[in-house]
Amino acid sequence: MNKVIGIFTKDSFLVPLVAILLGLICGAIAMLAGGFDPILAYQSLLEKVFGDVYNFGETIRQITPLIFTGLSVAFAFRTGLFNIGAEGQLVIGMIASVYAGVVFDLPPGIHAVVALLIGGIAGGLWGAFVGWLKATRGVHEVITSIMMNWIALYFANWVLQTFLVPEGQQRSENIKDSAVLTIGWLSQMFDSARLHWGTAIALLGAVAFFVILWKTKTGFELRAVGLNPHASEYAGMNVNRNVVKAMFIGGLFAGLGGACEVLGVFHYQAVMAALPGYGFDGIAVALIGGNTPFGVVLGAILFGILTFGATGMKFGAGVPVELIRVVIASVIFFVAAHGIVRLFLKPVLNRKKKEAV
Amino acid sequence: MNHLTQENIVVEMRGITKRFPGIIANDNIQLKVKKGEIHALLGENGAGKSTLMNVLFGLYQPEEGDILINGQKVNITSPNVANELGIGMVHQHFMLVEPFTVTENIVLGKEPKKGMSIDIAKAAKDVENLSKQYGLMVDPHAKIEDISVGMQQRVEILKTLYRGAEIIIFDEPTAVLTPQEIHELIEIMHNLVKEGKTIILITHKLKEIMAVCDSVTIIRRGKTIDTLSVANTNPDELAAKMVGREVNFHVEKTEAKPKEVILSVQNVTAMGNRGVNALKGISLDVRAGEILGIAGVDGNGQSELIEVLTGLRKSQGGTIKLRDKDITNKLPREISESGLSNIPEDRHKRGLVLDFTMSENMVLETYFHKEFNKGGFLDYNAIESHAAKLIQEFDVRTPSIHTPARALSGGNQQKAIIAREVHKDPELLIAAQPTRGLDVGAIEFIHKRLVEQRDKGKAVLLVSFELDEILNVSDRIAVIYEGQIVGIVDPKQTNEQELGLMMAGSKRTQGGTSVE
Amino acid sequence: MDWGMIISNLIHDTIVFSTALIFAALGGVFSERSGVVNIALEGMMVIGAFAGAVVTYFMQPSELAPWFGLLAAVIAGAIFSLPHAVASITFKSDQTVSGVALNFLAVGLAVYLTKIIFNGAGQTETLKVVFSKWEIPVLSDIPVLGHAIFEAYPTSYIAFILVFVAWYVIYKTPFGLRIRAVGEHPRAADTVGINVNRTRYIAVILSGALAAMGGATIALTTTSNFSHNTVSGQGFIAIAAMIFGKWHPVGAMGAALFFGVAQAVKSLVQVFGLTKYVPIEFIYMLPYILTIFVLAGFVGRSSAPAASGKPYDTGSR
Amino acid sequence: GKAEQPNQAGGNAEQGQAGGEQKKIRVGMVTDVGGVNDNSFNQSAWEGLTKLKNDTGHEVQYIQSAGDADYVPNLNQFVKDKWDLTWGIGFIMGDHLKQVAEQNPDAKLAIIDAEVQAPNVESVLFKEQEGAFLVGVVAAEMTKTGKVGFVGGMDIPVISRFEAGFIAGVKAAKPEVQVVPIYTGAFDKPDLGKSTASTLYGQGADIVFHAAGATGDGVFNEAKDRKAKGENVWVIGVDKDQSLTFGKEITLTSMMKRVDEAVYRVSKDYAEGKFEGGKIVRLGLAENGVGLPETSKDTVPAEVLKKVDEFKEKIIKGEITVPEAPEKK
Ligand SMILES: Nc1ncnc2c1ncn2[C@@H]1O[C@H](COP(=O)(O)OP(=O)(O)OP(=O)(O)O)[C@@H](O)[C@H]1O
Ligand SMILES: Nc1ncnc2c1ncn2[C@@H]1O[C@H](COP(=O)(O)OP(=O)(O)OP(=O)(O)O)[C@@H](O)[C@H]1O
Ligand SMILES: [Mg+2]
Ligand SMILES: [Mg+2]
Repeated sequence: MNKVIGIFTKDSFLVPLVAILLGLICGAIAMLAGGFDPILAYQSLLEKVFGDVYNFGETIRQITPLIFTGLSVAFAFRTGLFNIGAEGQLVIGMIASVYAGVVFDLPPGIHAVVALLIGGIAGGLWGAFVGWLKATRGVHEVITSIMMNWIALYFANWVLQTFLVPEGQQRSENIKDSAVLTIGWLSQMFDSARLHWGTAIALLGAVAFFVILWKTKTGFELRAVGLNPHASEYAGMNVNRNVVKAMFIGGLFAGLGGACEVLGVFHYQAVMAALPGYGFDGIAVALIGGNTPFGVVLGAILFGILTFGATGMKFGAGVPVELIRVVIASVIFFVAAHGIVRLFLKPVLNRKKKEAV
Repeated sequence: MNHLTQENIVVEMRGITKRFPGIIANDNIQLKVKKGEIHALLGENGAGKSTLMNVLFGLYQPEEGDILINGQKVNITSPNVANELGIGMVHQHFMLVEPFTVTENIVLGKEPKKGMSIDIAKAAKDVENLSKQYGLMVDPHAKIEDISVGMQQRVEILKTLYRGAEIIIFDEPTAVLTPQEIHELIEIMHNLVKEGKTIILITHKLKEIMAVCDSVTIIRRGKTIDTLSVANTNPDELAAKMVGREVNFHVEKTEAKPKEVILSVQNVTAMGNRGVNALKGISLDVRAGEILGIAGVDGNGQSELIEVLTGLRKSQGGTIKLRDKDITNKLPREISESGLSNIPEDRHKRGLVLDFTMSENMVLETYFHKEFNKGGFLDYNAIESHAAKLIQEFDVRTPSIHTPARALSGGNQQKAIIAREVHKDPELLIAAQPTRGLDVGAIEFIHKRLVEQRDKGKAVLLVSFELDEILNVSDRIAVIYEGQIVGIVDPKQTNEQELGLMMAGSKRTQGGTSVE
Repeated sequence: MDWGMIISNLIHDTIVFSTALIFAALGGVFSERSGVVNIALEGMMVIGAFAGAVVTYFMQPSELAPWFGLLAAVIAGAIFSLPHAVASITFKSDQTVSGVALNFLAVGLAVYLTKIIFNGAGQTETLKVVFSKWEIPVLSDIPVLGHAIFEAYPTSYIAFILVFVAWYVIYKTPFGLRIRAVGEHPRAADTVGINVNRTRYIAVILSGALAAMGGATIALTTTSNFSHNTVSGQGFIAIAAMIFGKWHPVGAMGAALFFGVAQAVKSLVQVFGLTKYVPIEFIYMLPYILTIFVLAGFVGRSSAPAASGKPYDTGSR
Repeated sequence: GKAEQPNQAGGNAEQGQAGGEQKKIRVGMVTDVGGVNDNSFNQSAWEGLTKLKNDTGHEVQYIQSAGDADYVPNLNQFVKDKWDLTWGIGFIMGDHLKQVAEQNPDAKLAIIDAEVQAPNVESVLFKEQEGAFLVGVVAAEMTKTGKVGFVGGMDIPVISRFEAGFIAGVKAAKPEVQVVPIYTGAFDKPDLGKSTASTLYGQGADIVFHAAGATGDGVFNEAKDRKAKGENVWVIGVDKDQSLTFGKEITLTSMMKRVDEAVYRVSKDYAEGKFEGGKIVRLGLAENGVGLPETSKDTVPAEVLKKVDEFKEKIIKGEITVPEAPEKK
């Protein structure tokens, strides 16, 4: 895992940039093979996103949870852990804050904050459990977090069915108005696109990510443990506790993401047939963003645009929306296999080196 | 040693140059090895010996130069080619697959077959025959992870013989052995030569060269210095040629003035990693103002002892006291804060976070102290000035305090660790293999620092596999064998032979002094 | 209630559910034994399911159609595993990340192609000819066990045979010894002339082919079509099975059977009306909870092949 | 290659036939995650629109949703683009559609399976319980083992109506026949459907009625396997005449839910200026919104069908009221 971090901090700008380009080219090739017009497709994608304020606002809505789950995955990465469980943590955050939003009776604002925190903490605990299993039982976090994703899905459904869904419905009641995170006036400005405070919270989260990891004592320990658990143990740090802590904070980000989705966008939660997918996308976002908070925000913007714009592509050029997955996959692949990217970059890099000498 | 005629030269390396990023490991090296001789390759750490042999064995490709085997120019592109040319290598770090059996390791890559499966019965038979022929008794069915280091080395030798090696390279084969095992190895090497094999022996131990070799090639900083016939040289000449100056291996120090007991270990027992008893009731005292050296062959409980002392491993019984404080099974942090510092044996694994900057590494154990930590937030200004001070004081050569530790050379990494640990001004400083893999200059520096601590009235516990180091630096020597202290001796009253015997398990003979 | 019948059905369903997992877990064993972590099993299964379904569809109504489908899956899986091999072996990339990328790619690509082939539909048309169960003469007449074991899909028989083939290959042949050596100590293997990279390539390609067979099994026995969720996480369960089975083919098979039981129990529990006592959602969770329990309780700190996940770099020390 | 554009293609050829006097309208539809090939109601709805296009030359288009968050923007894709009529398919989309309708009072929308109270929305619901009742009668009459099964997708009100009607029908025809209901928790997992069916058949049920979308495909697969081995098992399909997809050898009958008809009718009404915002339509047996397909006569004996018809009369006349929810388990 240390390797991963190493990989993503080198040439941290050029490589993702080229990877994105290569990804788009792969997508174009796939489109040509399918008999579509890639130029028209990418054009319609951009038109969809930037064509009117409503869709632009909705794109921002789409980007928000990706920032959260991206931060979640990146934070864990930085501490030597691979959090595939952001998905489940997000779901748990959703259900916890919807519960708080529906059941609690609190003054406006306070209610929202309480519901938000409960969602975040629930997600955090869900993640911490994975960390705890790793710390005490040595079970690899990748496996457990995958399992915990499915458990989260069914657990959330159970909570819904048992406590929150009225007879004859398949979704909870709406949360109380006091718990809503929607920003009415902004939404109005964007032609009733569902904009909410969650976006601001996500950006704050990115700042918090940076401060925690690079400015605090906790962050020092987390990074040390992530980079070299043996040396950290030797230096008197509690490796196990830090693993749990790292997973808690990762889960917290994802949980907050889930909370913002229900408090800001939906205002209720429906019985789910499948996982929403933001957590898995978060992995991609984190990887493209080089596991830095700023990179994650940029990565989320890219992903938000691609996935939201995909419908436009379908409308404008008839390209199935799944094509965007091909693009995203290629981007991750090229970021991972940066050696391949370097092949493409060789001429450029060589020139740079010469200039430097 | 006579007639260097072309016919009996089996290996000739001409003008070999091999570069690594930032370093020329081999710089136009020349080497000629005669058939049937034991040829030493002598040089300091990092001189380029292993690199040269890795080139000969096909693991590295040189940028320049030619290799001739039996007068024939060859292109050794892989170990496979080397094997076919009859070159075998016993590596410094054994190339054995731990969960495999002896037989499996030996036949790997050249397995006898019956139908589609490996003919394990035949393979084991072959191994047995070979080991008989050369007097290398090993159990063909034992697993590598269950046998001793000496045995593992024999497996490595058998691997080369199984492949029909005529030329066998030994890379520092004695570093991991007890003196008795070294004797047996020398016996084996003589057997091999008798059977017509040629041996290239890498070492920086002059005594060994004098004892077993026929000729020696000296390498310094990647360059060939000279090739000598062992019969016509002496250790002083070799040392001078190896280091490039007259060397004084002796550590300057005054008589120790031991005072009160700082560390007291009573009857401590602990389990090792494989669930066996690694420490079987170990007891020792370290006093203020003395250096206690622990001598022993690797794997006799040294690592476990250090781990128990530093709180990384739970002890099952016994007590450990640091001054009056019971630190048995306390957390590492508490022990460290009570005044114990430790230079770990594996600096990359335990000593440093290689991807942290130097300044971060310098506060790895103290970042939470008030001077660096303001209410949960770290004061990076304080941390950096602290690091700058230490780096200057201990002459750590680093481009800047913001450089990741990874970028420093081994010697400088070690200096940084020592700076950090000594700066804590501990009651007890544990130094585990503090000079392993370092060059003479760095070793001198480190030994000075250890003595300095002692002279400041601190206790020092030195753990080392190098008998020279133990004999030179310690004020008292405790010999550890199979998890127990088998004797405590005065370095001035003992010698390597006696220590060697004790390290191999025999109790100290009455009287203690022994023959020169 | 006829207990013989119930048990017989339970075993029977268990085998149906386990088959795909066995294939994929075997794939995982080969790959990880050689030192390459393969989290992309999921994606390779997806590709297998897709290729299997599509080729079967076009070979219909021939009775042999599903066999062609299976063959196509093997080929497609082998090809699809190549990017992972190139990235993680040749370019020494992080193997987990490369695997994640392939998982993304598999679903995207397969559904994209499905839509192109099937006129915009997100799934293939329902296959008319799929594998039908083989009754082994005589043996299938044994009470209880006959129906349970000897009336299975041909793919199930293949899977069980492959378990023992894999065991034989890994533990008895030179090739297997080399795979294990490369996964434990690549440098040692290198010094005795084993081509580390080539061995790893073969292992990864084998794993792709096997996982794809698993995917095709699902499409060609249980779902009779391919859609985005035909595989839905079974590749990950297969990884769990491989770890649970301690990287041993027979162990992996045992673990796969265990997950199969958990699946099969799901519907059985409902038939007996146990949902009155246990909410249905908890029954859905059961396999996943059991997995965690088992990993935490029995396997604990599992011992992966020593070099697993580490790219091999000849120059490094 | 132009797979995803079934819409615009319809244009010119049929223009003449549709008649010049009527203006061409644009009808959009948003599916849930199932998509238009789910062998179920999304597909049925799209068939309705496709028919509309073929008959009248109106422009039609659909968007498939990937998840909850997509419904609103997908509906808005049509609404903001000023399409004449926008369909939401499925119960799940009710609230989203309502929100979009309220925010865009000028737009016209329609929804299947949910009740949306808004002046610009027409809601179409079905009395699934009535149709399910009839297939329950068939099942009761035809079972040889005295045991029949029900496989539901998720446990939501629509599916409960299927279950309730089915049980009521079985009990009305033969009280002694036992019904075993199982919910798989998913509409898109044929493998689950298959194992569930296997369990049911294994437990001695010989007829299984499914209301589980694509999960139900697995029920057919299992039946096919068993039929091949000589077991006499049947499936009762749902939404469409599934014997056309899975064959008459295993499909006893289907509980048709004429989503296609509903979508077609309401859209056509709109084109003819007869759209009634705020209206809630409930289509039952009387309205021909649910029922058995013609093809059933090939698999179900005439006397059973006669009995079915008798019950149908009674329901239409109101002599029997079919429950909407099963008795609490
Ligand atoms: N793979 C490598 N990459 C980079 N530098 C290397 C590599 N291998 C060796 N070096 C460098 O080449 C030089 C020679 O190393 P080599 O291992 O040959 O020394 P040596 O004489 O065997 O020393 P020792 O006595 O420590 O074994 C050293 O400075 C070393 O750091
Ligand atoms: N595999 C490698 N890849 C890159 N650099 C290496 C490698 N091995 C060693 N080096 C670099 O070569 C230099 C010397 O490494 P080596 O391990 O030989 O240290 P050393 O001999 O203990 O150090 P010193 O001689 O300074 O005391 C260091 O700068 C180290 O970072
Ligand atoms: Mg060195
Ligand atoms: Mg060396």
